[in-house]
Amino acid sequence: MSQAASPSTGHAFLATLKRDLVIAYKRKNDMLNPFMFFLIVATLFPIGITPDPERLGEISAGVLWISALLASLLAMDNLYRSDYEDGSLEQLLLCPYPLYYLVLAKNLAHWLVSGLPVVLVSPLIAYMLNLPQEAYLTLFLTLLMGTPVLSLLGSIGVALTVGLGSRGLILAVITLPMSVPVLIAGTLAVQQTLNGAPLLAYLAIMGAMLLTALTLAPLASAAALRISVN
Amino acid sequence: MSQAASPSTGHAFLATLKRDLVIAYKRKNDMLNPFMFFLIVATLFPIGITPDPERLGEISAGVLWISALLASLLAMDNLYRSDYEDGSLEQLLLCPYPLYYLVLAKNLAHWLVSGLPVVLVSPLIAYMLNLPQEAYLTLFLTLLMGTPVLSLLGSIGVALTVGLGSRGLILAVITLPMSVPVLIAGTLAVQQTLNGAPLLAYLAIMGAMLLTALTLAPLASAAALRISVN
Amino acid sequence: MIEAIQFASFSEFLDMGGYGFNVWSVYGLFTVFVAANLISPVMKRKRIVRDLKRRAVVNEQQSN
Amino acid sequence: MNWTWFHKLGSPKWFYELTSKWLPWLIGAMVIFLAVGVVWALLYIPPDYQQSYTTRILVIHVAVAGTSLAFFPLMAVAGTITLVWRMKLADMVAKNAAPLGAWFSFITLATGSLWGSVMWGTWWEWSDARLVSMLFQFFLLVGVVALRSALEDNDTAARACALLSIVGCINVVIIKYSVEWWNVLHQPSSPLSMSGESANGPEFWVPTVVMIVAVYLFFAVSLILATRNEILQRERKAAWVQELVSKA
Amino acid sequence: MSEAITDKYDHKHNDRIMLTAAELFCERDDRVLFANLNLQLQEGQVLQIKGSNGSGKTTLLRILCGINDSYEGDILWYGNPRDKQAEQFLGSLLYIGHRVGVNKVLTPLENLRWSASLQRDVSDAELMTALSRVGLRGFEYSQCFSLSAGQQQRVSLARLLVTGARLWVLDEPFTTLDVSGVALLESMLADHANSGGAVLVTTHHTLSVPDLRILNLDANREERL
Amino acid sequence: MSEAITDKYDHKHNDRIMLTAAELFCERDDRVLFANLNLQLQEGQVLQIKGSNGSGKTTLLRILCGINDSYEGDILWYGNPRDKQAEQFLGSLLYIGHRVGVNKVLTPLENLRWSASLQRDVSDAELMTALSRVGLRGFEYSQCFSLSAGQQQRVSLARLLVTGARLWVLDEPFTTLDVSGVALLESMLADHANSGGAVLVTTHHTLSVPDLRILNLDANREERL
Ligand code: HEM
Ligand SMILES: Nc1ncnc2c1ncn2[C@@H]1O[C@H](COP(=O)(O)OP(=O)(O)OP(=O)(O)O)[C@@H](O)[C@H]1O
Ligand SMILES: Nc1ncnc2c1ncn2[C@@H]1O[C@H](COP(=O)(O)OP(=O)(O)OP(=O)(O)O)[C@@H](O)[C@H]1O
Ligand SMILES: [Mg+2]
Ligand SMILES: [Mg+2]
Repeated sequence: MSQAASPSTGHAFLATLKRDLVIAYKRKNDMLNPFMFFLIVATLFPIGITPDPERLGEISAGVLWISALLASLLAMDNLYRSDYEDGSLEQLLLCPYPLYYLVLAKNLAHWLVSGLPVVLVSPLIAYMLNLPQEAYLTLFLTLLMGTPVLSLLGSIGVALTVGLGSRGLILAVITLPMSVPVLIAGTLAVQQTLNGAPLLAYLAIMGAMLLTALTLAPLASAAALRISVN
Repeated sequence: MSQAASPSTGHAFLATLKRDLVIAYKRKNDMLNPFMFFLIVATLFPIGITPDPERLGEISAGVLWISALLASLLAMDNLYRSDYEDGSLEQLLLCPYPLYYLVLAKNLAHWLVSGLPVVLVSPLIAYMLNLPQEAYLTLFLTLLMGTPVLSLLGSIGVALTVGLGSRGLILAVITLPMSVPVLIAGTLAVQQTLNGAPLLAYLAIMGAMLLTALTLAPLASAAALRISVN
Repeated sequence: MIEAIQFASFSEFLDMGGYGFNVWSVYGLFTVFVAANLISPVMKRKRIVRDLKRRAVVNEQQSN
Repeated sequence: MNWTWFHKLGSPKWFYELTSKWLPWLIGAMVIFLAVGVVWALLYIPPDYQQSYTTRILVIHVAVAGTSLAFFPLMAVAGTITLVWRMKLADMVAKNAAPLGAWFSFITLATGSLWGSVMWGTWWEWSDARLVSMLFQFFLLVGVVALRSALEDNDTAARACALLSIVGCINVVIIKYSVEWWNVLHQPSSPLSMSGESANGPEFWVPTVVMIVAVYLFFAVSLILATRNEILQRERKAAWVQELVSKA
Repeated sequence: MSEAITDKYDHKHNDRIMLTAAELFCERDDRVLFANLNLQLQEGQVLQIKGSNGSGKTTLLRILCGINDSYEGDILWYGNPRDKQAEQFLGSLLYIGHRVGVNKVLTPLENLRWSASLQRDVSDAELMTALSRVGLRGFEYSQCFSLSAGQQQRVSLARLLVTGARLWVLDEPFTTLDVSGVALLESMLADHANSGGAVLVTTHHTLSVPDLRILNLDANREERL
Repeated sequence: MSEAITDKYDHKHNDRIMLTAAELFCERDDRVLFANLNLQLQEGQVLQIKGSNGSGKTTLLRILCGINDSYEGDILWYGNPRDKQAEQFLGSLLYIGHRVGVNKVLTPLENLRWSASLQRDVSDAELMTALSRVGLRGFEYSQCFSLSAGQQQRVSLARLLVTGARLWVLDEPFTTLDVSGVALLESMLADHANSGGAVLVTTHHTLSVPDLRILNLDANREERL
């Protein structure tokens, strides 16, 4: 890690970030889909549970968070899969720069493409699900800080399972339990704002989660990738 | 299709069914995971929405159906993917027997492995989510008839998207809207049983859906596969 | 510390003060649990030994 | 520092021989403790004024539940050893601990809810941190087992599961605290808290302690038996295994 | 150049002409891959399709088999349009592409059993013989992901031995084979041709098969330009 | 057999010995792939690794590069343990495996740009030159999924031209190349060796490269038995 801050590590970081964004841009769906999935899953609830606005309003914060979590989970599958299949992952592992930064670049690109759109559209869905107005800001901010954590955690799961033929589900089984604390913190924040509690304390907690995830999760992902490619 | 009932078509049907079951058995997780996913997603709701048993009971039918739908959706990914990637799908298309039966065999194997376990465990989760007792039988029966429909519909979506690099989500975006009618019929049946309506009418609707899906969906899947491999 | 046996009759023992189902389910489950996790490794060991023996025989035949 | 003891510890052969010596004693002790514990619990515990004979459930529940908490720390430690020192024995233990741990968690959940249905009038309660975190411990253990069986290569599987065990261990702790915290703020402290049970006298806690010891012994015996099988399988080409098999 | 090849045909044995492609035209991404391509394949013939990278060999094979249908022109099977008698055509066809159709989780035996079942009923004994003939004795029960690249290719070659198909269409079947593997496959091709079958094969190798005919897609293109 | 090879080395130039593998041992699924394997690679050498299918060529390359670490024995880089100086080692290494590391969605240019950035900073002009040298002029901006198998392989070969790496490790780089592609790659290998680089390559082809050294894994195994 001695070279951590050398200009070439930064160069490789940016090149990887840019590459992943270009791939996502070319595939188009990569950007649209998490977003559409979020929308569709969120609309399943009024259909499956109740169309009554009042009762919807009560469950809407949870529904939004769960939908965001599932959308994030489904989007994860793309993160290392194609790189594994075409051999790019081996290149990544055999690159002389610390893997931490390259994994971080990939995670960042992935969140920009699949997490951020979900965060941006959340107020609209919140409106459709009749979330009480006072909770909008909290929901938005917690999602903004929480979805990167979900991506970073999910990345570990994907890295562990990237070599498997049957994907999707085992990934879910590994990743969902890890996401539960984020879900709890997120819904709790929304609930408490509705009860009039100050927002800042919850944001601080989310921020702490995000920082911890940022420093530790890419290390775990990097280790997992090395294990999987072996 | 003139050979439809010839012994060799049946032979190919059984061989394909057996092959897919053996693959699932060897992968183990293929069998365990849809089940675990269903369990875990269902537990996200009490955590994300409310732990209060009474309010849980109100939403539990919807939650169960939505979880089953998502589990079925996630499991779909395995259906044709590995066959596409290793070239087995081309073999399937170049086989002299009607593709309809082979697709049906693959769908059947897939449901046995991923759909049936979900149906079997549903009463337990219904209990944990505090579903009213009178609704158990309806829930079980509608899931038993509904999940094959979900599989058959999902199969079309997978067949259309099997050649795409980024999977998962586009599949969801195509398949989920198709599944909404099943979701509506299922939750409605449960709701109406709670209101004391006779069960049989809903089962008849579900049965009709199942029959239609059985005759038409494999045809659509077969056509979609031909398009994807081209 | 050890008082007398708590039950006058066997049926009372089975009834467990009205909670027979719960108590006996727990003990039943516990028994299955303990037995399964002891018997299965023992059975597996037998299988492994048999397998290894067969393999040794095959190897010997091959090397002869 | 002299590391020979450490490497000796990692030798499957050493472990196999050592456990060969200890197993009879362990099994004997286990049988005695189990028998005494079960008989005492079933026949002699007096009925609680409030809970009647259901305290008999508690004897099993507490013993199994306590032991089930040992699995993740155990697997995390073994995982660290696997990742850092590549010690094969650690992975053999970890591999067999995961399914056993899933069993323990499941029995904890089952006995807990069998008792809950009496005490709380409900089989399951989402607002209790201990229940929810135990459920997720169960999920995570099943996840480790699933990952193990999904990865075909032994070495890859060992390290992947080691990593997952470490992450999972942290996670179980976090889930537990977050649920607690969630409920504390959510609603007045759960009336179903498990702690502070009616002040039980020695006629209750002595058999409980006996049972706890018995279950720990059972845990050790089962894990050792499974690990020995694993050793036989993985070391099947070693001379000492072949010799042992030919004598068996 | 179409004449160049057609002239060589033995016009007396028209009933032995299995596959005919007439005036094939294919363009991809605005690049014409081939135009006016004619080819005939008789029973007992091995036709190697040559051409530089990207000249359209794979595309041509996939068009002839019917996997790819973005072409113009006619494809005949024993003189009649191929698509009108798909069942007979498919019943006599065996195609092995770049991706060889070997499932990684299954064992060679299980893979072969399924592939065979799509064409005809084959006993396990026959399958085992085929596997050992392609050099996989001892690997019948290993899962395929643990086989090397060449060994996986060999699993797909075993299909040639158990199928009843008369027409083999092989896309670069030699890529990862070692020297003994190449010799084996060449002898299999020769045997098949001898017994009245026909083979369409692409490869950059120089094949040593008796009576080999060669279609060079590059020549075709140059002549056209 | 270890002596057989070692003896040929020029012991006066020990400081020019890039890569040394000593007493390598590897076993997979209870089959010993190689034991007691010794090899040395000096600057300016091309070493071809031969062996029948499944003899362990791919495994050996991956072990030498450090992708696979289930082996016993020592691997040295300029005389010191490889893993102690991973950064220098990786900075001088270029590995192209069976799966060539070409993303299907990106264009050849984009693929090459990223691969190069993992090693050093390269201008687009250089990249374009490299691409046309490997015969992809006109395809720089097509997405790779629309390239033929051989063209995709050529994209990966362009990496050899833009990297500064001294050690090339290539796993069957010839598989889908046509005749001109094979000639091109052979000349690239020779040039690289001439300029003081070293090459480790597996292939079933007969390479025509000056001063080629060959390590036959089959021979190694037979001697051991
Ligand atoms: C599914 C439901 C339950 C689960 C998952 C569960 C889980 C646990 C766990 C993990 C422990 C171990 C704590 C430790 O050793 O530190 C424990 C201990 C204990 N449980 Fe439960 N439990 C459940 C239901 C119950 C019920 C219904 C009661 C009675 C009201 C109960 C009473 C106790 C007591 C008294 C202890 C031992 C004292 C202590 O360590 O605090 N449990 N349980
Ligand atoms: N993941 C694995 N698990 C177990 N065994 C494996 C695995 N990968 C390869 N092997 C075994 O290792 C042996 C060597 O494989 P390897 O891929 O190194 O061969 P190779 O020399 O490259 O062959 P080829 O010429 O076919 O590419 C094979 O016999 C194979 O069965
Ligand atoms: N899916 C596709 N979309 C657009 N163009 C394609 C597609 N597939 C192939 N092509 C183009 O068709 C041409 C021929 O490809 P093909 O795979 O048939 O070549 P080939 O002769 O098999 O080459 P190789 O020897 O490399 O295997 C290539 O130039 C390629 O650019
Ligand atoms: Mg081709
Ligand atoms: Mg190889």
